[in-house]
Amino acid sequence: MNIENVTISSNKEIAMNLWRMSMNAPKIAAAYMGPGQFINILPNNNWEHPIRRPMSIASVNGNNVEIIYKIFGDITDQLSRKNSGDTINILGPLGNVFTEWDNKDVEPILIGGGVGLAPILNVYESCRNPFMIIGAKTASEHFMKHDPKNNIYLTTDDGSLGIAGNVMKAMDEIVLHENSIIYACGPEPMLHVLQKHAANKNIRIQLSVESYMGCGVGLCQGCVIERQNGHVQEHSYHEKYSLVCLDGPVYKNSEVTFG
Amino acid sequence: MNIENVTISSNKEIAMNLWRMSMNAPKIAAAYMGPGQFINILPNNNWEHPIRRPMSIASVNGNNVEIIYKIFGDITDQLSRKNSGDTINILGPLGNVFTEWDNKDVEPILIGGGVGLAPILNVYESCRNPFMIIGAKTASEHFMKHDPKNNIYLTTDDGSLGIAGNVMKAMDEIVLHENSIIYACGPEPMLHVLQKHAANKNIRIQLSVESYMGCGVGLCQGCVIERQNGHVQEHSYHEKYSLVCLDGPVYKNSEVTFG
Amino acid sequence: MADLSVKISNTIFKNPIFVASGTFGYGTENPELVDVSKLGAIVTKSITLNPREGNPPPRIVETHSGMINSIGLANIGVEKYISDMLPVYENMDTPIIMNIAGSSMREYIDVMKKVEDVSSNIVGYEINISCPNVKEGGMEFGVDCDMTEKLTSELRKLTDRLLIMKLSPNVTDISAIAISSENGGADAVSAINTVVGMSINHSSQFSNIYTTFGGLSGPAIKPVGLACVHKVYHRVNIPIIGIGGIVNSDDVIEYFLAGSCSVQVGTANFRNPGITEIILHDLNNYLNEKHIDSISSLIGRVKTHG
Amino acid sequence: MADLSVKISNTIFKNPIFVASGTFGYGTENPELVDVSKLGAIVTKSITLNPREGNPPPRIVETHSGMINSIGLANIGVEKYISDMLPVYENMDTPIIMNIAGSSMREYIDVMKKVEDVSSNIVGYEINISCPNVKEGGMEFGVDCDMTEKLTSELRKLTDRLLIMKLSPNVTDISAIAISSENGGADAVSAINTVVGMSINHSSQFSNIYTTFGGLSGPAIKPVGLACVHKVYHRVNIPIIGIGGIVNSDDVIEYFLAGSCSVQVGTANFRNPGITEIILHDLNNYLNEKHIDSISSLIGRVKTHG
Ligand SMILES: Cc1cc2nc3c(=O)[nH]c(=O)nc-3n(C[C@H](O)[C@H](O)[C@H](O)COP(=O)(O)OP(=O)(O)OC[C@H]3O[C@@H](n4cnc5c(N)ncnc54)[C@H](O)[C@@H]3O)c2cc1C
Ligand SMILES: Cc1cc2nc3c(=O)[nH]c(=O)nc-3n(C[C@H](O)[C@H](O)[C@H](O)COP(=O)(O)OP(=O)(O)OC[C@H]3O[C@@H](n4cnc5c(N)ncnc54)[C@H](O)[C@@H]3O)c2cc1C
Ligand SMILES: Cc1cc2nc3c(=O)[nH]c(=O)nc-3n(C[C@H](O)[C@H](O)[C@H](O)COP(=O)(O)O)c2cc1C
Ligand SMILES: Cc1cc2nc3c(=O)[nH]c(=O)nc-3n(C[C@H](O)[C@H](O)[C@H](O)COP(=O)(O)O)c2cc1C
Ligand code: FES
Ligand code: FES
Repeated sequence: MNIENVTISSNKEIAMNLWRMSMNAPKIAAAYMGPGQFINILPNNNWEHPIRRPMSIASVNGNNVEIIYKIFGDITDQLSRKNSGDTINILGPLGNVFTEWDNKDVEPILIGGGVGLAPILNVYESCRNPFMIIGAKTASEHFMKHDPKNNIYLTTDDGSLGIAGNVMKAMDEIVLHENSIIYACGPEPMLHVLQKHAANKNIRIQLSVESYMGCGVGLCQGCVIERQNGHVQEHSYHEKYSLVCLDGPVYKNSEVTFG
Repeated sequence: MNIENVTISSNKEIAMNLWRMSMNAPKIAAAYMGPGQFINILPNNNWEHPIRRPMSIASVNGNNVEIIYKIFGDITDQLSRKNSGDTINILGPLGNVFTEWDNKDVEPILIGGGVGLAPILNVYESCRNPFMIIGAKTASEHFMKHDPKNNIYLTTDDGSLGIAGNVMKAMDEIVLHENSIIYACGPEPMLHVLQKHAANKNIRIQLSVESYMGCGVGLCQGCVIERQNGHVQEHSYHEKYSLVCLDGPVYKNSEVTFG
Repeated sequence: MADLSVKISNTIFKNPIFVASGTFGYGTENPELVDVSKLGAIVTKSITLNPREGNPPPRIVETHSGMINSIGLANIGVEKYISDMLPVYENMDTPIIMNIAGSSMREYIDVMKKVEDVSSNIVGYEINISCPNVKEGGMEFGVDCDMTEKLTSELRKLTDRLLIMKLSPNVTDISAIAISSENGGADAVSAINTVVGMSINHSSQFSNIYTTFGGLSGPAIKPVGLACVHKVYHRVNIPIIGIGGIVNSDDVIEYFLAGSCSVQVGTANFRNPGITEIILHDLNNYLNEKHIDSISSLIGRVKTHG
Repeated sequence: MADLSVKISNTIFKNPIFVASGTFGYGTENPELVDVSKLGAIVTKSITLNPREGNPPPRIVETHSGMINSIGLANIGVEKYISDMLPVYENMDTPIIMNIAGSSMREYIDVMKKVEDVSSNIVGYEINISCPNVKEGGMEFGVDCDMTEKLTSELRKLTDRLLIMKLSPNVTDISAIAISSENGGADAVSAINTVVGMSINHSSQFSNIYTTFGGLSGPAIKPVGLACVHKVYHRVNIPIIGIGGIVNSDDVIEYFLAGSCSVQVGTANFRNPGITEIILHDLNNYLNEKHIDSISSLIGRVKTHG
């Protein structure tokens, strides 16, 4: 885990409001353990926004670390105004990783919704020809080709590109085996539905979840998510809630509870 | 008085930490009434710094309004990072003006200390060959030539350029007449000394003063300076204190009290 | 078009965007920068019995996302308010709420009596019992339930106009003071006045404020204002006017959800005297886009967990 | 080299930069990011009698120059603190101050007794009577002079280690609580804990914090912390540990000038767990450049006007 002032090597809008930023981050790249991990970003020195912003690592190549982000508020807006050559401060790599996707027996099904696509793309680039479903509201939010022949399925809520509907619609096209593992990242309702779906079909699933993070390194206890085990004692610590920044962001099967 | 989003036409460092910025501000240029007036600057949309920053107008040419500023803290630092083409929001023109310098009988003596030089240069450019004294700590803070033949005197505290000492040292070189009027802007101690000097020599003086401003337009009552008249009633309003943003920033002779 | 009108007691305001006392002068200062006829109401600078020069400088300083002030209730005094301002207000469409401050029960009463004795179109009074910067700011009332109730009921006897008590956040239990105001007969409470703060120049080692302590305002205190409004909301039946760190229409919505029936914009006016017009415009769009028919339907509607 | 050491009662700390309770875990979390041996002291997360899971999410949200938290005193409980942490602290050079919270006098006493019964090298206790987020946070003590004095004196009987009462800013008169702490036998007070705040998502209309109200911290509250410290400074003779919005060495100087004899850094650790090392480095340079021999010479030395 390192804090690094990094130089931005490129920063481009790849779809509507969706940006890809590359930075030269040798220390963080060296410590990187795999898809699923994230960094915690500080784009400036002022204290209007005291807290860093977590962003999944979308790829690591040599010293180069990439993120894919969507403009939501102030900080992501500020990020989008950075030019190559500018520096930002990042802390990472943080969190755990997706597992087993590199196991030959496993057939990964990658599902990304909204900005959840960053860690999903990261797995994708390390796999040979996995199934991948990327969901968005409308065509302009997509930057890839709907390419079912190559196992890439895009969905749009408004039907303007690929399969009309949400990612579950695309699931219908995919035959699940006992070796299938779903890797998913996206909005909570999507993860919730997928979690139930996987349980029903009795296949494995790994979910990368989001939570509001104060520090990313286990200090603030802010980022908790409820665990789904039934063994919680009245007086316990860390049985009922898990720290997403340390124990996550990747959880397996029905480890955690949504909503 | 207008609020205007203006485009920066140039922004250059003219001496150590001293910058000159030009902006295209047609409405404010049109309403401009003369040297002494200032604008109130908002360089960004975030609320880390809720309050604008006042800056004297250094010149107006056509639609072009210029300021000269020194990097003190966050906002002046942010200003220095702006490029031509960027926009900022300004409010102005504000405050009153230096008077009588354009009267043929008057012999203006212009004195600027530190960042107080902006309004002084503004008068200078409208006068024919007046005396001008510019004080600074050291040579690197100056951007003009010490040129006594042309009535331009530079001083430095450390003697590294022009006359060694403060602006009062340069005053020795100038013969005062009853038609002389001193126009001064700079740090409070300098204004204080000059005010006393003018009173002793029985000549007129106009001082542009600074105060901490919350609004620049008479709403906050924050920017007061004490008046020097002895007629203050116990229960009065606005007799003891004057609002620098509305009544000033230019005060005559012994109108106001320092320290 | 969403309905922006709000009702306090029997008075209907065309919209809920008021300007806060002490941040908009007497309402007539900057006609070039703001069209005051668009405002829901103007709350004028605190008026005392005698004119006041206010505190020596430095009176204000910026802090992180906020500012501290210690103006010291500089004002023209009630006589001049009556002679110079009331006639001007006769010709204005904007409802005027007169803010009154005092150092004793007597002073509040005397000021209000003088105004009640003349004819005017002001719609109500906001009673400042919460100015942290001067002895005369009423803070001894604002921290004491009994004195608040007594003051409120004495003033209630004097006027049929709106009577609004302005509450301080610098107390252990703001609800208790709100309840006392309600018991005393107030039509509404407004919250919050500034939070006690201090600022030091580390280099000169001087206090940045002449009176050492001053009042913190601006976006920094928005969470404090929201908390105070929401606490009071559950404890009184009279309307609450929300104040503290409001700079845009989202903030207004949040204050409504917390329990406000209208809001006052303070420090933001210093940045842009016309900011209330922008807020109003954005608020209208917001409600239309979200198909919210009436802003009043949002009052207190924050969704809590668990 | 400026002398950075500070003294609280009979204990000398090598420097005045402490980390605040609840913002640095148990002090052992991030060895890669911060060398804790450089710290003046570590104040550990509030410990209660039983372990606590804490409040449901959402627990934190950012605000203008600040954040609100409602962690709900999630902690490992005193037994585990004794079995797992105390042995670790034996091998650390950094002084450990244990922060204790409770919902009753009994609970505070039981926790302290258990720790006093075993041998350890912790240097003192900070008593949290000011957590705004849970019933068990001690706030009923922190707002009441008599209860504060009683609790302090009961705990005083149990220990010869440093006894520090941590004060809440959410009271009408913080000095009164400080005086009660002094009367009860506290060695020092620390101020401030968080300011009660609230945050709402205007779009979802949900409270951004599960418990609706939470504690505001960060640069936004620095003026409040400075004011509290300076008020208390004039009323008690015991040292004050300054807390609230400290992010750099200038802030430390300001807190000293206001009356602090040391400081705690809280929220800033979340941005950079190693920020205290930077602050310490800059503080040293600052003092050297200004030829200030000893940081303690600044305590309470703010220059006021008039
Ligand atoms: C583990 C993790 C990985 C993430 N990866 C990505 C990614 O790859 N690409 C991407 O675009 N976004 C990602 N996010 C979300 C990203 O952190 C938010 O979009 C970002 O914080 C928005 O900041 P803002 O200032 O632009 O918006 P704001 O206006 O501050 O906030 C908009 C929303 O962003 C979320 N948010 C704000 N601050 C935080 C915080 N400190 N921690 C968590 N959420 C916050 C909140 O839901 C908030 O309502 C990730 C979040 C987590 C927890
Ligand atoms: C009428 C007037 C004219 C001015 N003209 C010029 C000029 O031509 N060139 C120039 O460089 N500077 C000028 N100043 C000073 C200028 O306003 C400050 O340098 C600037 O505000 C510093 O802002 P900052 O954020 O960089 O520094 P900060 O770190 O915010 O402050 C540094 C110092 O600047 C002063 N300052 C900060 N905010 C304000 C404020 N709202 N009002 C007044 N002073 C403030 C304070 O003394 C403060 O200690 C003028 C000030 C006034 C009142
Ligand atoms: C410079 C200044 C002067 C103020 N004067 C008064 C006043 O005279 N009477 C009063 O009741 N409140 C006064 N206030 C408090 C405001 O009306 C308001 O309650 C407070 O500033 C919080 O709102 P804000 O955060 O939007 O500024 C003043 C505030 C400021 C900043
Ligand atoms: C996430 C979080 C958790 C905290 N937990 C505790 C706690 O357990 N006990 C306590 O006494 N104070 C706790 N505090 C308060 C801090 O110790 C400190 O008093 C407060 O945050 C103000 O300092 P700051 O502005 O530097 O953060 C907590 C603060 C935060 C932000
Ligand atoms: S984000 Fe702070 S503990 Fe996880
Ligand atoms: S700066 Fe606000 S009244 Fe002058």
